[in-house]
Amino acid sequence: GNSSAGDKTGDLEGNIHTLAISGSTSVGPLAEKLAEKYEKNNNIKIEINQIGSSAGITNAINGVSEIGMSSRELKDEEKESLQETVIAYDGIVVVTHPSNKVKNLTMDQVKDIFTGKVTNWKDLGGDDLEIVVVSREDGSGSRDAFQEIVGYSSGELIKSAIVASGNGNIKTTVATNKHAVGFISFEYIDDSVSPVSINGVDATAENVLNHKYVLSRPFLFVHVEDNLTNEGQKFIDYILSPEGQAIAAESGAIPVQ
Amino acid sequence: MNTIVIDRKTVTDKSVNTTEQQKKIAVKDLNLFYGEKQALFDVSIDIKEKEVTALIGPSGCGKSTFLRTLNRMNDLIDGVKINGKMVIDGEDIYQTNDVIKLRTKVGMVFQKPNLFPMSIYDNVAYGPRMQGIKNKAELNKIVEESLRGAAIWDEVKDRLKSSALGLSGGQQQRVCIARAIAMKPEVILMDEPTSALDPISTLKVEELIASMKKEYTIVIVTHNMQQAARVSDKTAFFLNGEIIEFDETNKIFSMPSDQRTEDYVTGRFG
Amino acid sequence: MNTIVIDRKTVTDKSVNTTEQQKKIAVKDLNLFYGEKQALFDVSIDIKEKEVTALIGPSGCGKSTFLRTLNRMNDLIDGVKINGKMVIDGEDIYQTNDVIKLRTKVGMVFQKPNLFPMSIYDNVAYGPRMQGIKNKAELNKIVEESLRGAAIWDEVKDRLKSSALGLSGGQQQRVCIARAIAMKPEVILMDEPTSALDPISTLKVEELIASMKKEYTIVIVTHNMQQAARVSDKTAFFLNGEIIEFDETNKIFSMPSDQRTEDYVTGRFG
Amino acid sequence: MRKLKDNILLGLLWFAAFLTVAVLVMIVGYIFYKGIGLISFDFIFGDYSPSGGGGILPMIVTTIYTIAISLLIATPIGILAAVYLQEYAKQGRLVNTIRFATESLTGIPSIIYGLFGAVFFVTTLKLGMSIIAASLTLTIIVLPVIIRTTEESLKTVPRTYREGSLALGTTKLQTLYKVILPSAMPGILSGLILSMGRIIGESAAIFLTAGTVAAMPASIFSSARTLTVHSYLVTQEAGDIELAAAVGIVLIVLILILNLTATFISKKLNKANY
Amino acid sequence: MSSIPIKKDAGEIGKANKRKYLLEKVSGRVFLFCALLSVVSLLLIIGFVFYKGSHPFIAEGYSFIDFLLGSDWVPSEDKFGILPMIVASIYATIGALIIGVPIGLFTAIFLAEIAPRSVAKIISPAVQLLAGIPSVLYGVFGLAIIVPFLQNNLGLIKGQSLIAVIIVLAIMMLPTVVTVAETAIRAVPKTYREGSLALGVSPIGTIFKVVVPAAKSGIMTAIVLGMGRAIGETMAVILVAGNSLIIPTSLTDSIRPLTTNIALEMGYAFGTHQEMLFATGIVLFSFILILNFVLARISSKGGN
Ligand SMILES: Nc1ncnc2c1ncn2[C@@H]1O[C@H](COP(=O)(O)OP(=O)(O)OP(=O)(O)O)[C@@H](O)[C@H]1O
Ligand SMILES: Nc1ncnc2c1ncn2[C@@H]1O[C@H](COP(=O)(O)OP(=O)(O)OP(=O)(O)O)[C@@H](O)[C@H]1O
Ligand SMILES: [Mg+2]
Ligand SMILES: [Mg+2]
Repeated sequence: GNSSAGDKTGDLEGNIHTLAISGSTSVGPLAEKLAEKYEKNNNIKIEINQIGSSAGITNAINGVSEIGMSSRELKDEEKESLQETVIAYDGIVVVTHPSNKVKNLTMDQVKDIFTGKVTNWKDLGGDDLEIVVVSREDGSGSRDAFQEIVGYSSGELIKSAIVASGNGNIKTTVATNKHAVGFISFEYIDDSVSPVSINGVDATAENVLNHKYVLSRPFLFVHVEDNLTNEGQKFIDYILSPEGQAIAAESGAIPVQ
Repeated sequence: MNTIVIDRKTVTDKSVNTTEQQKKIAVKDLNLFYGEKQALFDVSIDIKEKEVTALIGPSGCGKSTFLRTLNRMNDLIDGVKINGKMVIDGEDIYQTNDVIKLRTKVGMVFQKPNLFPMSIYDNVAYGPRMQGIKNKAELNKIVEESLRGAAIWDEVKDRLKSSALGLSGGQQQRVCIARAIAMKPEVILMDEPTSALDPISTLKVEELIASMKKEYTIVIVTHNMQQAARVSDKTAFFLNGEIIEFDETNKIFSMPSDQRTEDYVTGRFG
Repeated sequence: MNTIVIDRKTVTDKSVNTTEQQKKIAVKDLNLFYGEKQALFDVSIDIKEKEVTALIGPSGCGKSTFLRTLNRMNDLIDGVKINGKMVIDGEDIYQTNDVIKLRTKVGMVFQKPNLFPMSIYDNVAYGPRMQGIKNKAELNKIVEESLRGAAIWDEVKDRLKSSALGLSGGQQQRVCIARAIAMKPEVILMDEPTSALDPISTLKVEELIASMKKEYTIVIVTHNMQQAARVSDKTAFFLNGEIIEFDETNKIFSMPSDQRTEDYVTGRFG
Repeated sequence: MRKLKDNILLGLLWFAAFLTVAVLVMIVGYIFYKGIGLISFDFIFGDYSPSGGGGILPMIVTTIYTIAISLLIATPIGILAAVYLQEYAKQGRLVNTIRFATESLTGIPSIIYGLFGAVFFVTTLKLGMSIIAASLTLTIIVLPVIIRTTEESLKTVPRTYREGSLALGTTKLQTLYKVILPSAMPGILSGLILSMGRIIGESAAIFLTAGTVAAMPASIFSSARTLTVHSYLVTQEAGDIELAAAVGIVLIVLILILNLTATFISKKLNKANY
Repeated sequence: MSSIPIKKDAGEIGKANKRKYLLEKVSGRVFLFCALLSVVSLLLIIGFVFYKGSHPFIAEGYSFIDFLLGSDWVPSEDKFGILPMIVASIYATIGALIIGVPIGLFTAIFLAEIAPRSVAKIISPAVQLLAGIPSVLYGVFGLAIIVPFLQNNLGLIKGQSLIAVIIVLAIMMLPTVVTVAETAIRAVPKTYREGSLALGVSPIGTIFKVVVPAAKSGIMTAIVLGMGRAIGETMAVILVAGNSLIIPTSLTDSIRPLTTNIALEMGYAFGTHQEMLFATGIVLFSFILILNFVLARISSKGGN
């Protein structure tokens, strides 16, 4: 059981095996970095396509890709045909405009903000500014994880919330609006936005690992049992090895152990 | 712009005596260049009010070019240079900037009927409407009068609202004339208006020209010598951008003073 | 209307052998409909080889329509229905499917010169090339012969490679004729070929027609009665889609047998 | 009164043109301002690195591949389809319906085309995620544009050309490619340039069918990433606007080159006619 | 077929012509085939969208009316109502048309009729250049320039709004509208212009009363293609729309048009959720059909 895309390019490339991976745009950059290192020492070509979690899962199921990447939990139907491997965790940070004075929030406050119970920063110790909530799209792994941990449902999200696709867009949106608050992955944090600590705990990898910081979600590799080749298995093994996990940590993700 | 009251009636009754007729158009030493190429050479001509002046001459001699200088249609062509004097009603038309007024006063009918893709009514009402006339009754009146004036009313009165492009060539040409008349111009320029028409339509248009003479000053370009003979009072013979001879029509056709004119009108030319 | 001298040398030395000439085209009871509207009614006419046949009649009477049935150009128009018989060289042209052969044999010149936006050379060489002739020398020969045949060679020989659209109307029309001749047709149809031309160009085209008679069978539609008189051997008078009279040209113009013909040719019509 | 109205309208015309040009200048200016700092030899020809975003040569190559293949397929089909609709088919209900459907499809968001391509070309036809699958999808996207613009320019070719040619005993086909198509060329060309723009600007339809592999494509059956997809990805996930703009600069230069080439070719074609 | 006597030699001609007729027939078929190919590919897409999109209503018992008129869209809680998006799409499209079409047409008129040749020769290709700039970059431009601009100048708490969408879409329509309309206007015969000018009508009057109406068909195509671009656009809109699930009541509300809803969630959608996004596609397609139909009506009304 080899993938069709893999077969095709494999033939044209000679004997080098091509490993086709596709899926989440959040997992993609990490996977690309891992693949870059792995290809250097192994006779293999890894194709990574960042096309979204669902498309990647579909590709894995129907054999277009050997491995799918997902940043959301698998649905029950999907679990029937797929095996999943957590390759790393992704920390989620609540961010605001750098000028915002609010640097710490309790989990309840976060919930109140996103469900619209609190609508002005002055109620949270900030300036007298209306709050503009920025969320990811429904179905996104970050959003699912964030909502589950904070404790509200999609239906409760304030209706006027801006919905942005992708970490990059949330970051750009928050960075250009002093009213805004949103949440993004650890790895995308930079000076343009201001991270908020939750219950006084800073968003760092250590704090996630020692369970002090609870906002995180898994990065998944999924595959159909029969479709996974030895080469594919070896790549997964490499990722889970200390060397692979070190690369993950380097690029901003949180290692599995 | 004081719209339509370019009163014709007032001027009407003074056309009795040819000699006393006013100079309507006076052209003096007109030279015209298309880029480098000179197309008109020192053209001088006086055109009297309420006369029909025919312009004849072989192809490419500059008849159309000259006609188009009279309402400054040549302005539309890139690289045209004009010098000399062209005075209409005492005003040098190349000194004024009001081309619109000039063209309202000097109407034009083209060789190929060029009605717009609209109804017959809209074609004729087009000019007046653009002059700002909105009143329905007034427009109706103008359209009817103009179509009657162009001897086409009876043929089209029942289909005013249908497309003008459905008419025959001869009908279209007369609607073109109606369209020009609707502006109540004083001068009407016609560039081979019947060359696309059959003899009957031609006859109608010629009769029309004869009757229009009472009210308008008409300048007509024609290839048809018989036509020139039939409709015009004066005839100018053009050759290579020059006016060779300009005189009473019957003089031009019976005893021209220039050999070249004679050669041409008797068909011995070339 | 026929004020000025009509026929010069033409009608003189022609039809010596009128009776012996072959029937080139035989039309019998031809009816043509544009959709619901009938445009030709039971048209029957025999056209002899190497004669010039003129079609005259008022606008909209069906002259062009009839002409275009002769090379099946009406096929291009949606909704045209034709019945009756039209035989050329013994073959019913509406029975055969070889329209290409028909149109190669029956050339056509249109009212408005319709040269393609290519060089003069390419225009004339267009037809032969499409017939598959590629040989340069051969093409050169055809182009030169055709242009000579159309009496335009001397005027254009130095600018064969420049755009045909830069020529004057009369020149363009003669190149159109050359383009038709280049196909070596047997019949040439002309739909008011000189209506856009000045007298001198007209004269040239008419002379051309007279000389072409030796080799081609020519059918010409014209609005110009003098022209019909000058160039044609036979004349057919159309009215409302019917042929009213078809006879020797001088008979039609001097003593037509039908009153309507007389009214028309003397300009008393309408 | 009329004069005032004229002057107002004239003013509006100038204003509209000014606005258009201003928008053009602003957008291009913004892209250059943001991105020019990143442009370097290495940015284009260096090795691709997931972290830096440089080394975009593979994406340039992929972009050119997709344009070439899509246009190579869509141009003949689109032009010939337009020829059929305009010159051959009986004008009526059916043709109008086709026209209507074609027009309506120009408004379907490209993500839907992308999903269709992913199901049909990638999976059903087993082309895999590949340049060819993306190009076929793009072909469908630009077909309506090519068909409509070609039809419009065919309409403007004078009837007299057709008659003149047919009367010489030429076939419809000969008339078509010797006389009609050459005269319609300028209009067809501007349609092609618009289509090219649409292809270049497309992202959603491409990443679902060609994927996002950031490596030099080995063949048209390889999965690969176009410049636009690249700029999409870096905006979407990393929010790296400088990088996206730098890619934009490369795109603009590429479009310029392609447009100039197209104009040049059309001039050549026109010359051949004289 | 080599020598000049194309004449007489009937047999040879017959053969040669046979080839031509064959070619003629074959090419006719080829053209038909191309037309059909286009139609088939279009039908495939429509079929695909309908097949996927109708499934929930046919097989899973969802109500289409609730889908259309519901105002809650929470896929994870099985709520699929797209009324806010329909309203948003209508507003955004009409708004973009109102701004983009006049500017585009006026620019086209300017380029074809007013601008000196040398100027038009620079601007026209430059405008075509705009057509090739990826929509993501328009989105980025919108997000980085237009959104903050609106936010600061209108005193809003967020610039992601209906008006931002309208502006971005209007800009994106421009190249198509300008290019196609300009070509159409240039094709209007000179005789119309002359006829009008000779009546003493001003050049501007001539342009608006004669030239533009005569170019109607091409201008309609320009509008339809431009509109298609506006409706079908997603990537730029996602960035500036805000994508909030509210029924917009003012220009400054953030909106989620149908298209962005599809593009936004397709990446994560699964099962019924995904099918509902296709159903959104059906609604969108119907929406376009209606708009085109209305436009065709308007244009044939303005016809005579
Ligand atoms: N737009 C132009 N650019 C350059 N030359 C021109 C232009 N229009 C006319 N000419 C030239 O000017 C000369 C006079 O042309 P004009 O059209 O006035 O002739 P005409 O007497 O009206 O001829 P015809 O009887 O054929 O209409 C011709 O040599 C013609 O080639
Ligand atoms: N394509 C068409 N569809 C419908 N009717 C037509 C069409 N072409 C011509 N007719 C009609 O058929 C009749 C004959 O037209 P035809 O063009 O043959 O006249 P004609 O004798 O050539 O006139 P003219 O001297 O004006 O050229 C006219 O009544 C005309 O309106
Ligand atoms: Mg002239
Ligand atoms: Mg006719």
